[in-house]
Amino acid sequence: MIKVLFFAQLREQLQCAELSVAESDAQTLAQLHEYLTGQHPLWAEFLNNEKLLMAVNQTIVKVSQVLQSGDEVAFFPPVTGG
Amino acid sequence: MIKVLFFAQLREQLQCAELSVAESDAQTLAQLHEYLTGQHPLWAEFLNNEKLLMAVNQTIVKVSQVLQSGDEVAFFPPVTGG
Amino acid sequence: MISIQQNDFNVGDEYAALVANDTAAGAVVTFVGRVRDLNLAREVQGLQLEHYPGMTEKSLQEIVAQAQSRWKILRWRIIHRIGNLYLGDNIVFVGVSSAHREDAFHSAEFLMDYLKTRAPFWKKELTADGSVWLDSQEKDQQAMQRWE
Amino acid sequence: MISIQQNDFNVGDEYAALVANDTAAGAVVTFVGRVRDLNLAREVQGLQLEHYPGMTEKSLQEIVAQAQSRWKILRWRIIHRIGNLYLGDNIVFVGVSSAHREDAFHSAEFLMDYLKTRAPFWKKELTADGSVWLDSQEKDQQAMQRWE
Repeated sequence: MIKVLFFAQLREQLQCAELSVAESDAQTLAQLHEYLTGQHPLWAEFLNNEKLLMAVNQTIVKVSQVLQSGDEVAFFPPVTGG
Repeated sequence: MIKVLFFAQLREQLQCAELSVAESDAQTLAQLHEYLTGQHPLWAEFLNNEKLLMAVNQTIVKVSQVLQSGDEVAFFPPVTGG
Repeated sequence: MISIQQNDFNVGDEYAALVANDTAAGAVVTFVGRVRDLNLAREVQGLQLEHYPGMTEKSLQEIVAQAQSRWKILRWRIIHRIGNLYLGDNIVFVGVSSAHREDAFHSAEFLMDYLKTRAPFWKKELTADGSVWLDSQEKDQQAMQRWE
Repeated sequence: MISIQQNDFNVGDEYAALVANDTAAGAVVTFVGRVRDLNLAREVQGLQLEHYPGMTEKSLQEIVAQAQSRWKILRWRIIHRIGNLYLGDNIVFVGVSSAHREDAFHSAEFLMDYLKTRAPFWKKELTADGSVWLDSQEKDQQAMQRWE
Protein backbone atom coordinates (compact mmCIF):
# COMPACT_ATOMS: atom_id res chain seq x y z
CA MET A 1 0.00 0.00 0.00
CA ILE A 2 0.96 3.64 -0.48
CA LYS A 3 0.13 6.13 2.23
CA VAL A 4 -1.09 9.49 0.92
CA LEU A 5 -1.16 12.65 3.05
CA PHE A 6 -2.71 16.08 2.42
CA PHE A 7 -1.80 19.20 4.35
CA ALA A 8 -3.08 22.68 5.15
CA GLN A 9 -5.49 24.32 2.71
CA LEU A 10 -5.47 21.24 0.47
CA ARG A 11 -6.48 19.00 3.41
CA GLU A 12 -9.42 21.32 4.07
CA GLN A 13 -10.41 21.50 0.40
CA LEU A 14 -10.40 17.71 0.00
CA GLN A 15 -11.80 17.18 3.49
CA CYS A 16 -9.26 14.43 3.81
CA ALA A 17 -5.97 14.20 5.71
CA GLU A 18 -4.82 10.70 4.82
CA LEU A 19 -5.78 7.68 2.70
CA SER A 20 -4.21 4.54 1.29
CA VAL A 21 -3.87 3.46 -2.34
CA ALA A 22 -2.81 0.07 -3.67
CA GLU A 23 0.58 0.27 -5.38
CA SER A 24 -0.97 -1.32 -8.50
CA ASP A 25 -3.06 1.85 -8.89
CA ALA A 26 -0.08 4.17 -8.52
CA GLN A 27 3.20 3.08 -10.05
CA THR A 28 4.28 6.70 -10.44
CA LEU A 29 3.28 9.93 -8.80
CA ALA A 30 1.56 10.96 -12.05
CA GLN A 31 -0.50 7.75 -11.97
CA LEU A 32 -1.42 8.31 -8.33
CA HIS A 33 -2.59 11.80 -9.20
CA GLU A 34 -4.71 10.45 -12.06
CA TYR A 35 -6.12 7.72 -9.84
CA LEU A 36 -7.12 10.18 -7.10
CA THR A 37 -8.86 12.60 -9.47
CA GLY A 38 -10.62 9.63 -11.15
CA GLN A 39 -11.92 8.32 -7.84
CA HIS A 40 -12.84 11.79 -6.54
CA PRO A 41 -13.95 14.04 -9.40
CA LEU A 42 -14.53 16.91 -6.94
CA TRP A 43 -10.86 16.83 -5.98
CA ALA A 44 -9.60 17.52 -9.50
CA GLU A 45 -9.98 21.27 -9.17
CA PHE A 46 -7.68 21.30 -6.14
CA LEU A 47 -5.21 18.57 -7.15
CA ASN A 48 -4.65 20.17 -10.55
CA ASN A 49 -3.30 23.32 -8.91
CA GLU A 50 0.08 23.87 -10.54
CA LYS A 51 1.57 25.29 -7.38
CA LEU A 52 1.02 22.12 -5.32
CA LEU A 53 4.17 20.42 -4.05
CA MET A 54 4.62 16.65 -3.85
CA ALA A 55 6.90 14.74 -1.51
CA VAL A 56 7.76 11.06 -1.45
CA ASN A 57 9.18 9.77 1.81
CA GLN A 58 9.49 13.36 2.98
CA THR A 59 11.57 14.64 0.10
CA ILE A 60 10.12 16.94 -2.54
CA VAL A 61 10.08 15.19 -5.93
CA LYS A 62 8.78 15.58 -9.48
CA VAL A 63 5.62 14.01 -10.84
CA SER A 64 7.63 11.41 -12.76
CA GLN A 65 8.76 9.84 -9.47
CA VAL A 66 8.30 6.02 -9.37
CA LEU A 67 6.40 4.72 -6.32
CA GLN A 68 6.64 1.48 -4.42
CA SER A 69 4.77 -0.23 -1.63
CA GLY A 70 5.35 1.43 1.73
CA ASP A 71 6.02 4.87 0.28
CA GLU A 72 4.65 7.91 2.06
CA VAL A 73 3.37 10.44 -0.46
CA ALA A 74 2.31 13.96 0.48
CA PHE A 75 0.55 16.69 -1.48
CA PHE A 76 0.64 20.21 -0.09
CA PRO A 77 0.47 23.91 -0.98
CA PRO A 78 3.59 26.11 -1.12
CA VAL A 79 4.97 26.49 2.40
CA THR A 80 4.44 29.61 4.50
CA GLY A 81 6.33 29.04 7.75
CA GLY A 82 8.99 31.12 9.46
CA MET B 1 43.51 77.74 20.84
CA ILE B 2 43.04 74.43 19.06
CA LYS B 3 42.85 71.24 21.08
CA VAL B 4 44.70 68.30 19.54
CA LEU B 5 44.10 64.67 20.55
CA PHE B 6 45.96 61.46 19.70
CA PHE B 7 44.54 57.97 20.16
CA ALA B 8 45.58 54.34 20.44
CA GLN B 9 48.89 53.30 18.86
CA LEU B 10 49.58 56.86 17.74
CA ARG B 11 49.18 58.14 21.31
CA GLU B 12 51.73 55.58 22.48
CA GLN B 13 54.14 56.34 19.63
CA LEU B 14 54.06 60.09 20.30
CA GLN B 15 53.86 59.57 24.06
CA CYS B 16 51.26 62.30 24.04
CA ALA B 17 47.48 62.17 24.41
CA GLU B 18 46.58 65.86 24.12
CA LEU B 19 48.13 69.26 23.46
CA SER B 20 47.09 72.79 22.47
CA VAL B 21 48.20 74.81 19.47
CA ALA B 22 47.59 78.51 18.77
CA GLU B 23 45.19 78.97 15.88
CA SER B 24 47.76 81.24 14.20
CA ASP B 25 50.03 78.18 13.84
CA ALA B 26 47.31 76.04 12.32
CA GLN B 27 44.88 77.67 9.94
CA THR B 28 44.28 74.36 8.19
CA LEU B 29 44.71 70.75 9.15
CA ALA B 30 47.67 70.54 6.76
CA GLN B 31 49.33 73.51 8.52
CA LEU B 32 48.70 71.94 11.92
CA HIS B 33 50.34 68.73 10.70
CA GLU B 34 53.35 70.69 9.43
CA TYR B 35 53.57 72.64 12.69
CA LEU B 36 53.52 69.47 14.80
CA THR B 37 56.21 67.68 12.80
CA GLY B 38 58.30 70.88 12.85
CA GLN B 39 58.07 71.17 16.63
CA HIS B 40 58.56 67.44 17.22
CA PRO B 41 60.88 65.99 14.56
CA LEU B 42 60.60 62.53 16.17
CA TRP B 43 56.87 62.56 15.50
CA ALA B 44 57.20 62.92 11.74
CA GLU B 45 57.66 59.20 11.18
CA PHE B 46 54.31 58.49 12.87
CA LEU B 47 52.31 61.51 11.72
CA ASN B 48 53.28 60.93 8.09
CA ASN B 49 51.58 57.52 8.12
CA GLU B 50 49.21 57.65 5.16
CA LYS B 51 46.65 55.51 6.92
CA LEU B 52 46.10 57.98 9.79
CA LEU B 53 42.62 59.43 10.08
CA MET B 54 41.88 63.01 11.10
CA ALA B 55 38.74 64.36 12.71
CA VAL B 56 37.71 67.94 13.41
CA ASN B 57 35.02 68.36 16.02
CA GLN B 58 34.47 64.60 15.96
CA THR B 59 33.83 64.29 12.24
CA ILE B 60 36.38 62.71 9.90
CA VAL B 61 37.69 65.32 7.43
CA LYS B 62 40.35 65.83 4.78
CA VAL B 63 43.68 67.53 5.32
CA SER B 64 42.47 70.67 3.51
CA GLN B 65 40.01 71.34 6.35
CA VAL B 66 40.14 74.96 7.67
CA LEU B 67 40.55 75.27 11.45
CA GLN B 68 39.35 77.88 13.89
CA SER B 69 39.82 78.65 17.55
CA GLY B 70 38.01 76.19 19.78
CA ASP B 71 38.19 73.31 17.31
CA GLU B 72 38.91 69.83 18.61
CA VAL B 73 41.25 68.01 16.24
CA ALA B 74 42.07 64.30 16.54
CA PHE B 75 44.63 62.09 14.81
CA PHE B 76 44.20 58.36 15.04
CA PRO B 77 44.94 55.03 13.32
CA PRO B 78 42.30 53.14 11.32
CA VAL B 79 39.63 51.90 13.72
CA THR B 80 39.41 48.29 14.91
CA GLY B 81 36.35 48.08 17.13
CA GLY B 82 33.34 45.80 16.97
CA MET C 1 19.56 21.10 17.18
CA ILE C 2 16.11 21.43 15.65
CA SER C 3 13.01 21.74 17.82
CA ILE C 4 9.43 21.83 16.60
CA GLN C 5 7.34 22.73 19.62
CA GLN C 6 4.23 24.46 20.90
CA ASN C 7 6.09 26.06 23.81
CA ASP C 8 7.74 29.43 23.63
CA PHE C 9 11.53 29.82 23.65
CA ASN C 10 13.78 32.20 25.56
CA VAL C 11 16.25 34.19 23.46
CA GLY C 12 18.64 34.75 26.39
CA ASP C 13 18.82 31.03 27.13
CA GLU C 14 19.35 30.18 23.47
CA TYR C 15 22.13 32.76 23.16
CA ALA C 16 23.80 31.36 26.29
CA ALA C 17 23.71 27.82 24.84
CA LEU C 18 25.18 28.99 21.53
CA VAL C 19 28.30 30.40 23.22
CA ALA C 20 28.72 28.34 26.42
CA ASN C 21 32.38 27.34 26.91
CA ASP C 22 33.23 28.28 23.33
CA THR C 23 35.96 30.91 23.08
CA ALA C 24 36.20 30.37 19.31
CA ALA C 25 32.80 32.00 18.75
CA GLY C 26 33.65 35.57 17.79
CA ALA C 27 30.27 36.30 16.24
CA VAL C 28 26.72 35.25 17.07
CA VAL C 29 23.64 36.16 15.03
CA THR C 30 20.12 35.40 16.18
CA PHE C 31 16.89 35.87 14.28
CA VAL C 32 13.41 35.80 15.78
CA GLY C 33 10.23 35.85 13.70
CA ARG C 34 7.08 37.00 15.51
CA VAL C 35 3.34 37.26 14.88
CA ARG C 36 2.84 40.83 13.76
CA ASP C 37 -0.33 42.88 13.63
CA LEU C 38 -0.44 43.74 9.93
CA ASN C 39 0.21 41.29 7.14
CA LEU C 40 -0.53 42.45 3.59
CA ALA C 41 -2.84 45.06 5.10
CA ARG C 42 -5.00 42.53 6.92
CA GLU C 43 -5.35 42.99 10.66
CA VAL C 44 -4.02 39.79 12.12
CA GLN C 45 -5.14 38.55 15.53
CA GLY C 46 -3.23 35.31 15.54
CA LEU C 47 -1.98 32.35 13.55
CA GLN C 48 -2.58 28.64 13.43
CA LEU C 49 0.63 26.86 12.46
CA GLU C 50 0.42 23.44 10.84
CA HIS C 51 3.40 21.29 9.85
CA TYR C 52 4.29 17.95 8.33
CA PRO C 53 5.85 16.03 11.22
CA GLY C 54 8.99 14.20 10.25
CA MET C 55 9.47 15.99 6.96
CA THR C 56 9.86 19.28 8.80
CA GLU C 57 12.87 18.03 10.75
CA LYS C 58 14.31 16.28 7.70
CA SER C 59 14.08 19.34 5.46
CA LEU C 60 15.59 21.59 8.13
CA GLN C 61 18.49 19.15 8.63
CA GLU C 62 19.16 19.31 4.88
CA ILE C 63 19.08 23.09 4.93
CA VAL C 64 21.55 23.18 7.82
CA ALA C 65 23.85 20.74 6.00
CA GLN C 66 23.82 23.07 2.98
CA ALA C 67 24.62 26.06 5.19
CA GLN C 68 27.49 24.17 6.81
CA SER C 69 28.96 23.39 3.41
CA ARG C 70 28.93 27.09 2.50
CA TRP C 71 29.96 28.83 5.73
CA LYS C 72 32.08 28.03 8.77
CA ILE C 73 29.50 27.48 11.47
CA LEU C 74 30.45 26.57 15.03
CA ARG C 75 27.00 26.03 16.59
CA TRP C 76 23.47 26.50 15.32
CA ARG C 77 19.95 26.24 16.68
CA ILE C 78 16.53 26.24 15.02
CA ILE C 79 13.23 26.35 16.90
CA HIS C 80 9.86 26.59 15.15
CA ARG C 81 6.63 26.81 17.10
CA ILE C 82 3.39 25.15 15.97
CA GLY C 83 -0.24 25.38 17.06
CA ASN C 84 -2.08 28.56 17.93
CA LEU C 85 0.00 31.72 18.25
CA TYR C 86 -1.15 35.24 19.00
CA LEU C 87 -0.04 38.82 18.34
CA GLY C 88 3.51 39.40 19.49
CA ASP C 89 4.21 35.70 20.06
CA ASN C 90 7.54 34.30 18.93
CA ILE C 91 7.26 31.96 15.92
CA VAL C 92 10.77 30.98 14.91
CA PHE C 93 14.31 31.22 16.29
CA VAL C 94 17.46 30.79 14.23
CA GLY C 95 20.84 31.24 15.90
CA VAL C 96 24.34 30.73 14.52
CA SER C 97 27.78 31.16 16.05
CA SER C 98 30.95 31.50 14.02
CA ALA C 99 34.45 32.89 14.29
CA HIS C 100 33.58 35.72 11.88
CA ARG C 101 30.52 37.90 11.47
CA GLU C 102 30.13 37.33 7.70
CA ASP C 103 29.63 33.59 8.26
CA ALA C 104 27.19 34.17 11.11
CA PHE C 105 25.10 36.81 9.28
CA HIS C 106 24.96 35.05 5.94
CA SER C 107 24.26 31.55 7.24
CA ALA C 108 21.47 32.82 9.51
CA GLU C 109 19.85 34.71 6.65
CA PHE C 110 20.25 31.69 4.34
CA LEU C 111 18.65 29.39 6.93
CA MET C 112 15.66 31.74 7.21
CA ASP C 113 15.27 32.19 3.44
CA TYR C 114 15.33 28.43 2.91
CA LEU C 115 13.11 27.69 5.87
CA LYS C 116 10.53 30.11 4.45
CA THR C 117 10.43 28.36 1.07
CA ARG C 118 11.39 24.72 1.72
CA ALA C 119 10.27 23.63 5.18
CA PRO C 120 6.70 22.24 5.33
CA PHE C 121 4.97 24.70 7.63
CA TRP C 122 1.72 26.46 6.80
CA LYS C 123 0.16 29.48 8.45
CA LYS C 124 -3.54 30.15 8.76
CA GLU C 125 -4.20 33.73 9.76
CA LEU C 126 -6.95 34.59 12.19
CA THR C 127 -8.44 38.02 11.41
CA ALA C 128 -11.62 39.79 12.45
CA ASP C 129 -13.17 38.54 9.15
CA GLY C 130 -12.37 34.89 9.84
CA SER C 131 -9.42 32.64 9.13
CA VAL C 132 -7.50 32.44 5.88
CA TRP C 133 -4.57 30.34 4.70
CA LEU C 134 -1.58 32.48 3.88
CA ASP C 135 -0.38 32.52 0.28
CA SER C 136 3.30 31.95 -0.36
CA GLN C 137 5.04 35.14 -1.38
CA GLU C 138 7.03 35.75 -4.51
CA LYS C 139 9.56 37.84 -2.56
CA ASP C 140 10.40 34.81 -0.41
CA GLN C 141 11.11 32.76 -3.53
CA GLN C 142 13.32 35.56 -4.80
CA ALA C 143 15.14 35.82 -1.47
CA MET C 144 15.87 32.09 -1.65
CA GLN C 145 17.06 32.24 -5.25
CA ARG C 146 19.79 34.76 -4.36
CA TRP C 147 21.72 31.88 -2.80
CA GLU C 148 21.64 29.57 -5.82
CA MET D 1 19.96 53.91 22.06
CA ILE D 2 23.75 53.81 22.06
CA SER D 3 25.69 52.74 25.14
CA ILE D 4 29.46 52.77 25.51
CA GLN D 5 30.18 50.95 28.75
CA GLN D 6 32.59 48.76 30.68
CA ASN D 7 29.80 46.55 32.00
CA ASP D 8 28.58 43.45 30.25
CA PHE D 9 25.15 43.29 28.61
CA ASN D 10 22.46 40.61 28.69
CA VAL D 11 21.18 39.43 25.31
CA GLY D 12 17.86 38.23 26.72
CA ASP D 13 17.16 41.61 28.31
CA GLU D 14 18.13 43.47 25.13
CA TYR D 15 15.88 41.25 23.03
CA ALA D 16 12.99 41.83 25.44
CA ALA D 17 13.45 45.61 25.20
CA LEU D 18 13.53 45.49 21.38
CA VAL D 19 10.09 43.88 21.19
CA ALA D 20 8.28 45.00 24.37
CA ASN D 21 4.69 46.06 23.55
CA ASP D 22 5.43 46.17 19.83
CA THR D 23 3.21 43.88 17.78
CA ALA D 24 4.50 45.44 14.55
CA ALA D 25 7.91 43.82 15.02
CA GLY D 26 7.74 40.71 12.87
CA ALA D 27 11.51 40.24 12.70
CA VAL D 28 14.34 40.81 15.16
CA VAL D 29 18.02 40.31 14.41
CA THR D 30 20.71 40.50 17.06
CA PHE D 31 24.47 40.37 16.60
CA VAL D 32 27.01 39.83 19.35
CA GLY D 33 30.75 40.16 18.84
CA ARG D 34 32.95 38.37 21.39
CA VAL D 35 36.64 38.07 22.30
CA ARG D 36 37.77 34.91 20.56
CA ASP D 37 40.83 32.80 21.19
CA LEU D 38 42.49 32.97 17.79
CA ASN D 39 42.91 36.12 15.75
CA LEU D 40 45.09 35.93 12.65
CA ALA D 41 46.74 32.86 14.21
CA ARG D 42 47.80 34.69 17.38
CA GLU D 43 46.60 33.20 20.64
CA VAL D 44 44.61 35.96 22.25
CA GLN D 45 44.16 36.14 26.02
CA GLY D 46 42.23 39.37 26.12
CA LEU D 47 41.73 42.83 24.67
CA GLN D 48 42.10 46.38 25.82
CA LEU D 49 39.47 48.54 24.14
CA GLU D 50 40.13 52.25 23.74
CA HIS D 51 37.69 54.75 22.26
CA TYR D 52 37.30 58.46 21.48
CA PRO D 53 34.58 59.60 23.90
CA GLY D 54 31.99 61.81 22.25
CA MET D 55 33.02 61.01 18.71
CA THR D 56 32.11 57.36 19.24
CA GLU D 57 28.50 58.20 20.06
CA LYS D 58 28.33 60.81 17.30
CA SER D 59 29.64 58.48 14.60
CA LEU D 60 27.31 55.68 15.69
CA GLN D 61 24.33 58.05 15.60
CA GLU D 62 25.26 58.98 12.03
CA ILE D 63 25.55 55.30 11.06
CA VAL D 64 22.12 54.60 12.56
CA ALA D 65 20.62 57.57 10.69
CA GLN D 66 22.02 56.14 7.44
CA ALA D 67 20.57 52.72 8.20
CA GLN D 68 17.19 54.28 8.96
CA SER D 69 17.20 56.05 5.61
CA ARG D 70 17.81 52.73 3.82
CA TRP D 71 15.65 50.24 5.73
CA LYS D 72 12.44 50.31 7.73
CA ILE D 73 13.64 49.95 11.29
CA LEU D 74 11.26 49.90 14.24
CA ARG D 75 13.74 49.80 17.15
CA TRP D 76 17.49 49.47 17.38
CA ARG D 77 20.12 49.14 20.08
CA ILE D 78 23.92 49.40 20.03
CA ILE D 79 26.15 48.56 22.99
CA HIS D 80 29.95 48.62 22.78
CA ARG D 81 32.11 47.68 25.72
CA ILE D 82 35.41 49.41 26.53
CA GLY D 83 38.28 48.68 28.91
CA ASN D 84 39.79 45.26 29.55
CA LEU D 85 37.96 42.26 28.12
CA TYR D 86 38.92 38.60 28.28
CA LEU D 87 38.39 35.41 26.28
CA GLY D 88 34.71 34.77 25.65
CA ASP D 89 33.62 38.20 26.88
CA ASN D 90 30.98 40.05 24.91
CA ILE D 91 32.33 43.10 23.05
CA VAL D 92 29.47 44.54 21.01
CA PHE D 93 25.71 44.14 20.68
CA VAL D 94 23.66 45.30 17.70
CA GLY D 95 19.93 44.61 17.66
CA VAL D 96 17.29 45.69 15.16
CA SER D 97 13.55 45.07 14.96
CA SER D 98 11.51 45.49 11.81
CA ALA D 99 8.29 44.28 10.21
CA HIS D 100 10.25 42.17 7.70
CA ARG D 101 13.33 40.00 8.00
CA GLU D 102 15.19 41.55 5.05
CA ASP D 103 15.20 44.95 6.75
CA ALA D 104 16.29 43.49 10.08
CA PHE D 105 19.09 41.33 8.62
CA HIS D 106 20.48 43.92 6.26
CA SER D 107 20.38 46.88 8.62
CA ALA D 108 22.06 44.87 11.40
CA GLU D 109 24.82 43.74 9.06
CA PHE D 110 25.21 47.28 7.72
CA LEU D 111 25.48 48.70 11.25
CA MET D 112 28.23 46.20 12.09
CA ASP D 113 30.15 46.77 8.85
CA TYR D 114 30.08 50.53 9.38
CA LEU D 115 30.85 50.29 13.08
CA LYS D 116 33.92 48.20 12.23
CA THR D 117 35.30 50.78 9.82
CA ARG D 118 33.94 54.15 10.97
CA ALA D 119 33.48 54.20 14.75
CA PRO D 120 36.58 55.29 16.73
CA PHE D 121 37.36 52.18 18.77
CA TRP D 122 40.78 50.54 18.90
CA LYS D 123 41.70 47.09 20.14
CA LYS D 124 44.99 46.14 21.73
CA GLU D 125 45.38 42.40 21.93
CA LEU D 126 46.95 40.75 24.92
CA THR D 127 48.83 37.60 23.93
CA ALA D 128 51.42 35.43 25.65
CA ASP D 129 54.09 37.44 23.77
CA GLY D 130 52.87 40.82 25.03
CA SER D 131 50.34 43.32 23.80
CA VAL D 132 49.90 44.53 20.24
CA TRP D 133 47.58 47.02 18.57
CA LEU D 134 45.32 45.36 16.07
CA ASP D 135 45.70 46.37 12.42
CA SER D 136 42.59 47.31 10.52
CA GLN D 137 41.61 44.64 8.04
CA GLU D 138 41.12 45.03 4.33
CA LYS D 139 38.15 42.64 4.42
CA ASP D 140 36.32 45.01 6.78
CA GLN D 141 36.82 47.88 4.33
CA GLN D 142 35.49 45.68 1.56
CA ALA D 143 32.50 44.63 3.65
CA MET D 144 31.68 48.29 4.21
CA GLN D 145 32.08 49.21 0.54
CA ARG D 146 29.39 46.71 -0.48
CA TRP D 147 26.82 49.16 0.87
CA GLU D 148 28.02 52.18 -1.10
